[in-house]
Amino acid sequence: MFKLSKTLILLIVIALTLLALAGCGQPQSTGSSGSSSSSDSSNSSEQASSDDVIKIGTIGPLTGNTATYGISTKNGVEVAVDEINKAGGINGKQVKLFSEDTRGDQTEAANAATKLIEQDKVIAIVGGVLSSETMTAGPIANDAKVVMISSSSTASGIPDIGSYIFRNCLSDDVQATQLAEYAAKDLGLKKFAIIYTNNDYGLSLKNAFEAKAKEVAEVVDVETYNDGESDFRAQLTKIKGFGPDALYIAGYYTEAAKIAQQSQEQGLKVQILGADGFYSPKLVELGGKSVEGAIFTAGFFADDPSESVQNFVKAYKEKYNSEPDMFAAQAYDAAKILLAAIKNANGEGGEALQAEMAKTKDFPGITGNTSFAGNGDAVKDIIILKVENGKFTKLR
Amino acid sequence: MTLLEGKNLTMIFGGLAALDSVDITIEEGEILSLIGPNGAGKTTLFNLITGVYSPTRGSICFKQKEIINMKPYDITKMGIARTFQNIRLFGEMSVLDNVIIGQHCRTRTGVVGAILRTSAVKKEEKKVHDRAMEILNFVGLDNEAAEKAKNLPYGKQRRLELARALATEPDLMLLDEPAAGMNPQETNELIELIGKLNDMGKTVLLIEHDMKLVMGISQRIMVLDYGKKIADGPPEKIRNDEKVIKAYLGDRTRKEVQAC
Amino acid sequence: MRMNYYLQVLTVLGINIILAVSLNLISGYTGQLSLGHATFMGIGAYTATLLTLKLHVPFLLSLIFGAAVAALFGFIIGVPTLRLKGDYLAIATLGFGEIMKNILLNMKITGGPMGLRGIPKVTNIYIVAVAVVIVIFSLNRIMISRVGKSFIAIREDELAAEAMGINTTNYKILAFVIGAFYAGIAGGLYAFLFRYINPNNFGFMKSIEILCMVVLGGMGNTAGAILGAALLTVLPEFLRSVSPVISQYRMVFYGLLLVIMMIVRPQGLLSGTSFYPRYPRRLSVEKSAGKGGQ
Amino acid sequence: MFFQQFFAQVMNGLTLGSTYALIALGYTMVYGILELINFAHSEIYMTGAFVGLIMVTVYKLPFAAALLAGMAGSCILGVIIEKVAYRPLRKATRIAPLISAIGVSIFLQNAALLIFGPQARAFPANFNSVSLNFGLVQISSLQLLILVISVLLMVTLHFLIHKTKIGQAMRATAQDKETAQLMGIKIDRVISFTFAIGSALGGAAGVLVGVYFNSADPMMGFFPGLKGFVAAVLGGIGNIPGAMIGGLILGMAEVFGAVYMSQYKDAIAFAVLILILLFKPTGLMGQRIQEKV
Repeated sequence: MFKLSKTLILLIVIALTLLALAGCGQPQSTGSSGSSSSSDSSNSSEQASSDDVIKIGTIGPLTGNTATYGISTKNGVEVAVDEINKAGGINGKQVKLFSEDTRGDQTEAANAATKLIEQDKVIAIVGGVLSSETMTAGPIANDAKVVMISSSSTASGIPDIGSYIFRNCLSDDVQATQLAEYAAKDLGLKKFAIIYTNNDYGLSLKNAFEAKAKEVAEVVDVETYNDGESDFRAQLTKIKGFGPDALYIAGYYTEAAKIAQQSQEQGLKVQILGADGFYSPKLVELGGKSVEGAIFTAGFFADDPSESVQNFVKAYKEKYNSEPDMFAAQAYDAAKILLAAIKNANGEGGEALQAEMAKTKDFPGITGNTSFAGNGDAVKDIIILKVENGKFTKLR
Repeated sequence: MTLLEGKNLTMIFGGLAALDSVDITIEEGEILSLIGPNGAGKTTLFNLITGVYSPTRGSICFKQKEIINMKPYDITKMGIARTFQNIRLFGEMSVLDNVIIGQHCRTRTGVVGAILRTSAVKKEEKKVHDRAMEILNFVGLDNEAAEKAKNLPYGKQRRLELARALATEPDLMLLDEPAAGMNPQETNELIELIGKLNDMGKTVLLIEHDMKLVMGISQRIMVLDYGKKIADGPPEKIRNDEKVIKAYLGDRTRKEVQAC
Repeated sequence: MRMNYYLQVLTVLGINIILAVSLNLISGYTGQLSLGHATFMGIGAYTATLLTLKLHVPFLLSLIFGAAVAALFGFIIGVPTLRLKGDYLAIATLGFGEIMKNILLNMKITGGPMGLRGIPKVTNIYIVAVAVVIVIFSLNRIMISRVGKSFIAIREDELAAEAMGINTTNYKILAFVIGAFYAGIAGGLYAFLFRYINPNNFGFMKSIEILCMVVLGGMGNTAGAILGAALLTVLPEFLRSVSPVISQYRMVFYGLLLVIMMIVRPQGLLSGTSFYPRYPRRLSVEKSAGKGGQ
Repeated sequence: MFFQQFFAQVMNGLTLGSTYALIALGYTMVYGILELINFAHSEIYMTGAFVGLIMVTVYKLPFAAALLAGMAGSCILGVIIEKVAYRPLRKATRIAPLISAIGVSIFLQNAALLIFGPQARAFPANFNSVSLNFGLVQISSLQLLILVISVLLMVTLHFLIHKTKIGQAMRATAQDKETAQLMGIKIDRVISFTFAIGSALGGAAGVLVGVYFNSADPMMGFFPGLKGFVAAVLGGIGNIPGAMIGGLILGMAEVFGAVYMSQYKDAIAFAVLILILLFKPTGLMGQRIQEKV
């Protein structure tokens, strides 16, 4: 069999290299071949040397076009970690934070989570930021019994990944349902049109809003757009034909500002409604007068006079010289919840930490009081905000 | 016996007739040359016969079968092979592989066979390889079998194109200016080679400007001018055809032609 | 089911190798520029996933069936578009990719933008290594055969290939079908590794990433495609561990690398070296004893 | 009511289409002369928008100045890209400059992400857009402005190509580089000039679109770039009137596609493209090139 010798040799070399590299990796992992998947990383003997610190990680996009969300999330977690380290750490141990970039890519999110868990030996992760990241990183964390808490992945199904996966953000269903009810009952709006971004976030919001709005009022038209689009005039011209009183925009502030502006330009006079994707000073910057009067749901309100919120805003501004957004606030709260649970678990990870996390009840955070439902999803209050004179004010 | 018969062939490009009602017959076993000045429509005729273009009007029968609208690869399979005016070899492939590719339409291994490499496949491969070496030997390129085709000198590239055409096991070979760019010695070798091909029973249709070559080996010559056939007959007749000499050959060539 | 970090990266690398060598078959060997290769990966991934999730088909069967469906799409896309040449083909494949992504985003069964989750984790380094070996091995067998030589002939000179009796349209479609089949396998492996897929994984940027692997290593060279895949998989991960500051700039470097690469060595890193023997050694060129002529 | 909506959609389509046409011109001019799909064109467009944005927000210049500055910025960038990334590859295989273009595109996009951050920025036009009524046809003054500027630019381009010496040189170079060179045309200069003009048009499109949507962000070039390219192919790549018509058709197809099935908006645009390619493989106005045998 000399015919394909070159090929065969190359194939063998590749196979051997793969196995050799796999072998090299072996000592560093605790149970890579799956034979002892029950072993807990915090029990590993190698942990001994680094027992004086508690390691946690974050994953999220720090580069790329979704970097805004990832950087805010990382900053929020850093503020929480700084706070606890300044206060003497957890049981005398300092908390060390490892942040990994995912570029918003789910493959990289899985790699990043694997690195944090297997190389850096973190006991918990705050993240991912985008739902798709959490979808691939979550199962890895869950298998490794590492607690993971996402502060912004709103897609349905994330808490179902496993018992180690928690979520501290407003669920799309709750937000949309409550706003539909509020708009119909409290604002007296009757005819709704919906425009949603065709991704997991927009679709979840739209489904929930449409269901509730049909119950309490009327939905005259539903339109959609793709991520990154700029021209909504075609959809808006169509919507205008139906003469709605309100337009629910299930999407993010960049597009929402353009939609509001283009509807104003087309003479479409409607009450603009939205969800937490609206919450950014950029909404007003980009939308100008057209977003005046817009009403939306949110989980955080930076101008809330309460002391905890103002302390956070002050600390954040000092550290990063910018206003914290909702991502930062929710990440901060997620980190606080996590750190409290770590403290209760005496710095242990794994099962002990999972149990403590699940026990969290009415945790007083800056995004409201948080408890976890049985599946690890946060149950918390919803704030309704309105744009008035270019500023956000709290309606409820 | 008539091998190929084209009738009333007309090809119009953007309003201009590259060929205008041309009839052509090729008898089995003959060497027919196609001459005429540049732009007379010689290569266009080749392209019609080999299926590269479909004529605006007219018909072509090969072995009593209509081949208009047949694809080039099917025409090749029926037994027509060609070389190109501007050499078109598979430059990155070896000389041997070029000839092996020539036998494509005479072999049948598919993807599954290729992956499994059954004994039938190996047998076919061996056969193809041996035949390719035989053909290379025949054209005198066996020493260069492993070279990349693009690295061959010009004359040898022409011969390789011929070898590749021969590998398709054609009955009719269309050679488009095979001697272009060759030195006299190479041309002589080529004449010998075409003669040998003819001896093997191959019918040859030749486009050539080298009058020595044309007059030397053609059994019949057909002359095109501005897309029209102006003469058709044995070399001695063409040589003295006033119409050809006047309309096409010109003074300088007249001497050349008559000297042959 | 845990996998250490290096194994994880290696597994991803294996999948990328399959993608790169399969695109290399289409673009490198056959010379048909495709900007929609990730589409085939996506079709494989979705088919395999749906078969497993909805019909509980076993892994291996889903994987193969997914690849078969991808191949079918390669055929469906190939038949009308392969009449187009060069840049037009490229833009048509890009268009088909975007259309497929749009359809995946709007279909109920694919979960729309939510994607599909809860896929069992089956893919591991051993399965991927076996798949890589099988793919490369079979690809080489194809390339040394009459079929592979026809692919190269089409790349070298389509018209001459037709004159040699090669049905170029059929062979181009065949290249697409085989390439799509392999990409479908890669897609299935991907789905069963990450346990979650959504349409955005298989968009234009992924296609470009695969193309860059092929180009970086050297078009028309299997070893080059492997090297390209290795570089573009491992390099970003390497930069991740070197320094977060550099990591911030890595996409900028990535762009620069492509430009510099094209200027300094446009034929790719490994061009000129041949990975597969052109013909089996048993049949290698020897002075034929046969006499010329008949 | 129906007609009012219909005409409103036609206006939407025309405005969108005219920006696609401006982008498409850049692709088509470069393709016409180099046979290269200049993937970096979407980033040239983005750069134009940012240069204009800086003029408006930092230097508080009026819109017209921003437009000119955006065009100038894109123009310079285009020429630099050609010198650095494409010129060394003029003799390489066809795919090499294409990959180089993709590299430039990735580089510029991410450099912009680092410099400006990923967030969209407001692009104030410094004038109030009002809705104008012409009977059934209703159009915003902003839409009208964009239409007028686009048409003006295209007319200027047409004049430039058909009535000037450099235009003649461009046409000659596009037809046959070698012959043009023999005729004493400095083809390097002509190619630079082509990039300059095509990029300036892309930059103009960037500023116009930035104002139209009141936003600019580093990723803004991706989709319009793709659509502009599609428009160029649709019209017959390398053909200048074709690019304009392709842009308008694509704009219309998208707008009306969005009316009837907004979730398939992009798919419709590409489906139209593929259908046209299949039935008229060189685009609507492209010429059939007979391969020389």
